[in-house]
Amino acid sequence: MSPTPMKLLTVVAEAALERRLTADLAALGARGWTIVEAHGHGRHGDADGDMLGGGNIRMEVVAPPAVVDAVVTHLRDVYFEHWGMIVFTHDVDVVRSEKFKG
Amino acid sequence: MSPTPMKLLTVVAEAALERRLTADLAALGARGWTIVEAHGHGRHGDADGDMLGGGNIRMEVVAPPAVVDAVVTHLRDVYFEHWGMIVFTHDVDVVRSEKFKG
Amino acid sequence: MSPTPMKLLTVVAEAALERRLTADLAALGARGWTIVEAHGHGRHGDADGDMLGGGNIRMEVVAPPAVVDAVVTHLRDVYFEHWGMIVFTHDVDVVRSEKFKG
Amino acid sequence: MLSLAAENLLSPMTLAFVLGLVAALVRSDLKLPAEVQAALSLYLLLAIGLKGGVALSEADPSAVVLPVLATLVLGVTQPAWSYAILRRLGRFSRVDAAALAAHYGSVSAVTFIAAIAFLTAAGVPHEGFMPALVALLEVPAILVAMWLGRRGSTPPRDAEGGGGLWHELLAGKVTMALVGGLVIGLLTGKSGMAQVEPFFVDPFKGVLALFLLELGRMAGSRLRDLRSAGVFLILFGTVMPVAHAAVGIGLGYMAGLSAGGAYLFGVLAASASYIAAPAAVRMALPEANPGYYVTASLAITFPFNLTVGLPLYLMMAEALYT
Amino acid sequence: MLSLAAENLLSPMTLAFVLGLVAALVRSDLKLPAEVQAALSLYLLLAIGLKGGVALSEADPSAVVLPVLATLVLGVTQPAWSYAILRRLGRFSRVDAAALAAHYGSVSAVTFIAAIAFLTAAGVPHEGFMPALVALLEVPAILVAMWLGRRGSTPPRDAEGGGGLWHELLAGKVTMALVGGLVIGLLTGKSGMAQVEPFFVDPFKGVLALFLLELGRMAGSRLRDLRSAGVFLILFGTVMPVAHAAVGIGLGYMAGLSAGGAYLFGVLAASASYIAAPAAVRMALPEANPGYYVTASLAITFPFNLTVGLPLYLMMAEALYT
Amino acid sequence: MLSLAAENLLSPMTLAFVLGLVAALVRSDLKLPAEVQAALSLYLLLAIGLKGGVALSEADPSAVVLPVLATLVLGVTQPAWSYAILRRLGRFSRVDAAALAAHYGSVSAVTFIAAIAFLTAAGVPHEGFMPALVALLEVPAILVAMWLGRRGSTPPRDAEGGGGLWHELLAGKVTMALVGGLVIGLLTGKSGMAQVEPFFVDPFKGVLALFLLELGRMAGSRLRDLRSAGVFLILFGTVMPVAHAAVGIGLGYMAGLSAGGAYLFGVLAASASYIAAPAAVRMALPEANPGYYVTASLAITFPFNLTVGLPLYLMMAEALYT
Ligand SMILES: Nc1ncnc2c1ncn2[C@@H]1O[C@H](COP(=O)(O)O)[C@@H](O)[C@H]1O
Ligand SMILES: Nc1ncnc2c1ncn2[C@@H]1O[C@H](COP(=O)(O)O)[C@@H](O)[C@H]1O
Ligand SMILES: Nc1ncnc2c1ncn2[C@@H]1O[C@H](COP(=O)(O)O)[C@@H](O)[C@H]1O
Ligand code: NA
Ligand code: NA
Ligand code: NA
Repeated sequence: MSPTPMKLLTVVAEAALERRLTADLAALGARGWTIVEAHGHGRHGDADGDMLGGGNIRMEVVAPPAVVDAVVTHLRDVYFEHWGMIVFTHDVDVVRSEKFKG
Repeated sequence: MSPTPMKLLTVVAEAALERRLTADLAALGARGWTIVEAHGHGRHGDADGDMLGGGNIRMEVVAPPAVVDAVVTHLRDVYFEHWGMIVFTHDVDVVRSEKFKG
Repeated sequence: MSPTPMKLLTVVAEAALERRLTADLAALGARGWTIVEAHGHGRHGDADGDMLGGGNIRMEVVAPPAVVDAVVTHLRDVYFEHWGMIVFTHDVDVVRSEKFKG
Repeated sequence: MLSLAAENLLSPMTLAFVLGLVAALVRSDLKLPAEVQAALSLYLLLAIGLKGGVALSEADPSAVVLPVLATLVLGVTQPAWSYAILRRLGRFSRVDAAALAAHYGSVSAVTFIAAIAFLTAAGVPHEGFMPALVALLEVPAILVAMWLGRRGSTPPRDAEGGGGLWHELLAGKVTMALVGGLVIGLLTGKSGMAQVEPFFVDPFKGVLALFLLELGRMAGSRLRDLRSAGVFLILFGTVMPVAHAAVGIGLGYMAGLSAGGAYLFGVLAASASYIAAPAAVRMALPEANPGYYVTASLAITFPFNLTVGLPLYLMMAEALYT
Repeated sequence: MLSLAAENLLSPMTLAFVLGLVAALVRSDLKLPAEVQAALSLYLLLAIGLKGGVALSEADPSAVVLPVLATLVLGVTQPAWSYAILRRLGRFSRVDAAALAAHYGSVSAVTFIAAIAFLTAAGVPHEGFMPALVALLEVPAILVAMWLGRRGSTPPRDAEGGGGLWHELLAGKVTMALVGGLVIGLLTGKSGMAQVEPFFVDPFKGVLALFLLELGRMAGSRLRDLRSAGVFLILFGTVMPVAHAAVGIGLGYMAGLSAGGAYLFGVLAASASYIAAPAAVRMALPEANPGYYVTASLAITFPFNLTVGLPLYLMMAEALYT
Repeated sequence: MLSLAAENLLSPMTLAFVLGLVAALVRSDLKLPAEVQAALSLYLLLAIGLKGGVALSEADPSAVVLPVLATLVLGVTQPAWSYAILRRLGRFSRVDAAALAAHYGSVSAVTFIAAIAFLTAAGVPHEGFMPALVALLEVPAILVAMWLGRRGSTPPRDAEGGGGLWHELLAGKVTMALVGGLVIGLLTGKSGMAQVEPFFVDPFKGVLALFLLELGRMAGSRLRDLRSAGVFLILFGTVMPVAHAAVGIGLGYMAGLSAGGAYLFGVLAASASYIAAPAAVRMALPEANPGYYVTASLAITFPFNLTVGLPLYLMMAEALYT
């Protein structure tokens, strides 16, 4: 086993953004992502899904630091002002790092 | 981009506790949280949701270390004895750290 | 509060594998796990759940490093070739570490 | 009579329950998603409430007074003697005895619904307002049992305060759906009901069958907990319903109900809650062991009532009335 | 007339909405899972589309021309004057005014569906092809309002491009289900429809009641936003529908519709979108405050129309036609 | 005959499938939540099982023997020759050939259900016990194909052991629901069935339409895989069903079935599994490429059978019987 360091980026955002965010990720070089449905609370109040949408998604991307940096910058510039969103990152060890490279 | 270190607290607990846990979080100074539905296995056996409840929630809180410490202590003292629950923490880098401060 | 270092293993894999993976985990010494339903994208294309299955699960295991190593090796040898799966690990602090030991 | 029992065993509803049981035992993935199951549960409660409300809108108020009083008597006495028996004979801890008493004092709406289906198939008439009594019986027994369990002891730090429990019970989905349905039925009356009958009345038994399939699964997946539950609990879970049924039928008789009504009153008494009570007990008595109360209520008493109890209690009621 | 209003208030559908409202206010866990709610929504849209399509397959094409034109007139003018009023009198920002104008220019399919149920109960006939007009009115008003909101300003970096908005609207689930149902109804005709009537027609009102229960919850949980919405918005959300209804009924009359048809046309005009418009506005005008547009549409105008509007507009239509 | 084909194309069921296809192609968010889709699937299987069981309870046992034998013959021979053709003519690898053979040897319950709806609309009677044969045909073909794929090779480390496969097949939801429904129907008989008919029978075709909407989506979202599947697979996916239908109708004739029964038997043979087989193959032959077997079964053969096959096979059956 030879774990390789990579970055894990986690984004919690309004579910309505899903299509746009995955398009952004692909454009910025991410090779994959994982999404789960979520609800929560933040500056924009409660985010509880009902028929009107209103729920959140929690999205994870494992990628090399440069890709993660580019994505974070993009998200901050484009979505932070008007959308419910938080972003955090940390290091992880992965198996078969070639899966995650551009 | 100026990522700031924060703590990420993850709690997996019985879904029936959701309302009480979010009230606790708010009282102890957390500014937000993210919840996903989960199932799992632990000392209390299988936690598979059916109509009787019985499922878990997985709750994440990004907050300054002091807030996370206070929450962990509270959870340990109040819920660990009688409820299915695990708690773990680690450091994360966040964008716009002011969002997470008390 | 006395947090103890442990490893957190995260596996994202095809949902059809759930029963086999939990059996593997139990056999390799994990004391518990948490699963959420997920969808995503990777080398195998889109993994969106419909009635045919096709969705993913996101599985977390908190365990001592030795157990996590054994599980990672097993997953890599048995599932990586033919199945959609990614695996990553990092350190976490836990409360009451005895809950997670074999 | 025996043919009635056989017919009950071979009804699509009972058989669907058995299919669910088998599916759980062979670890099949046959399963209604939890979301759909929750929707079916809401449907059944609303539907039975609606019907009861319409009946109530046409009932002579004076005919309702005594049955309501009888229900309140049941709601206080059932948990009390259940608690005493579980403490003395069963040697259960205070909280476990109180937890079980809450379940056997309260009521299972689905058992009641199955009993109405059974009664209708048997051609026995009954007072239409009976569902109102279900709503009435559900809550008090749980409160009485909680009080028994907490008497003289300080609650653990994780116990929900009293306000939480009251809210949980009165604003809980079972009560809200049942009472909501009752009030809607009462206000909208027969003509309003006619508009929604093809949805809330005609497919009712079929939905019930689908719902019982999933209840069977839930009971089946708890069958292996029976061993740890012990012989006393199995006895309690089968004898207590019969005793409660006898008391209920007698009280119904004294309250002036018809044979069908007294039968349903007996079923009310005999049934043990498995939605409202477990949720309330988990929050208010977290030290109690769900391995006892959920197993007894769902894996012992519910199947017993569904298969043996329903025809047996009708025999008992008819014996009293003839 | 008053009895009609009372009957509307006491219909199972309206009462279910109220039950949902109450459930939200007492913070009950009575709730249809979101997945089931989405399925009910799809069912209602398909069902209403199917019925409209079958009617369209038998309609005289020439009878449809004028109502279609009238619909397009509504679709352009309603958002325009709504926008002007909100800017001048309401002093809303450009984007907030445009967002609200999109909602009040577009249409609420469920209000329309409730109006058909009401009309049927009142025994007033109507042109069967009206659902086609719902589909037609939904989209243009939103596009007009978006254009008003964006005029002369560069979109913020996070605004969806025009292509995205068009796709969102035309391939959106409300339009697809409604138009899909219409086309299926048109092609399959009466004989095809007969095969699926026990599913899409008979239980329709019951499903509507269940759906309104959940809409009541959604409205109820937004009631506390009313305070921040302000008095002007409350006035706008109740006066505007009446004005729009008057315009709609008049236009319907001029387009040669029957009294029932003109009534439904008035309801179309009076109703405010709360599924298609909020989704489109959130993507295309993210700077607009949902605390205004969702609250006004769902927590003010929808309940107003459901309780007061439906009988009031029928009175207005009958006054014009007699 | 042509009018029958047209009627089939314009039935609400087929049109709903097309709507789903279109929705997938324009990337609409029109979609039944997966949970609801799973519930509809369970409903359809239970309902068809129930009907078959009731029919079986009234059937002359001797009339069933030959059709059962014929089914087993199909179950062994279909995967065998499919495998041979795919290996020799299609040049597929052993595992891919076996995977496809499992699908074409097994059966699609929904195609069968649509065929019954079609037959009923065409007014042709059939033996009521046919659903029992669906349950019987489903499993053996998959086992035979797995054996062909594994013969003489050691399974890869990730292949499920034999026990897992047997369990997956026999306790799988399709088998459990179908067989469960059959047994319930058999035991409860006509009188029991009458109680749940408004739920399991009357709305059946409407539910089928809604279900096909979602199947259309699933097929549509796999249409772009057609290119990588290649011409051979497209040919195989359309010619093979016709050949299988011919064999099935012939066998049905020899087994003494009526024209309607032989038609349904032909549909059984012609249809390719897309729920049970993909799940089993993914676990037991993980090296096989789902881009072949899911695409062929769901995006080629299912739509082909639904639109062209159903009327064509009826023509074939009627040609043989007249
Ligand atoms: N401190 C936090 N910890 C965890 N999740 C958060 C936090 N703050 C916000 N979130 C999540 O991010 C979503 C959007 O955040 P906001 O933009 O603050 O409303 C919320 O609905 C939460 O799900
Ligand atoms: N070692 C573990 N790793 C990941 N999740 C766990 C672990 N142990 C327990 N859990 C989760 O925490 C819940 C409650 O744990 P317990 O109190 O041990 O039953 C379980 O149902 C699991 O979802
Ligand atoms: N780089 C990545 N980051 C996050 N999740 C991923 C990544 N790559 C793959 N995944 C997840 O793992 C699943 C299987 O991956 P794969 O085997 O690459 O198809 C995908 O469906 C995603 O949910
Ligand atoms: Na009781
Ligand atoms: Na309007
Ligand atoms: Na076949």
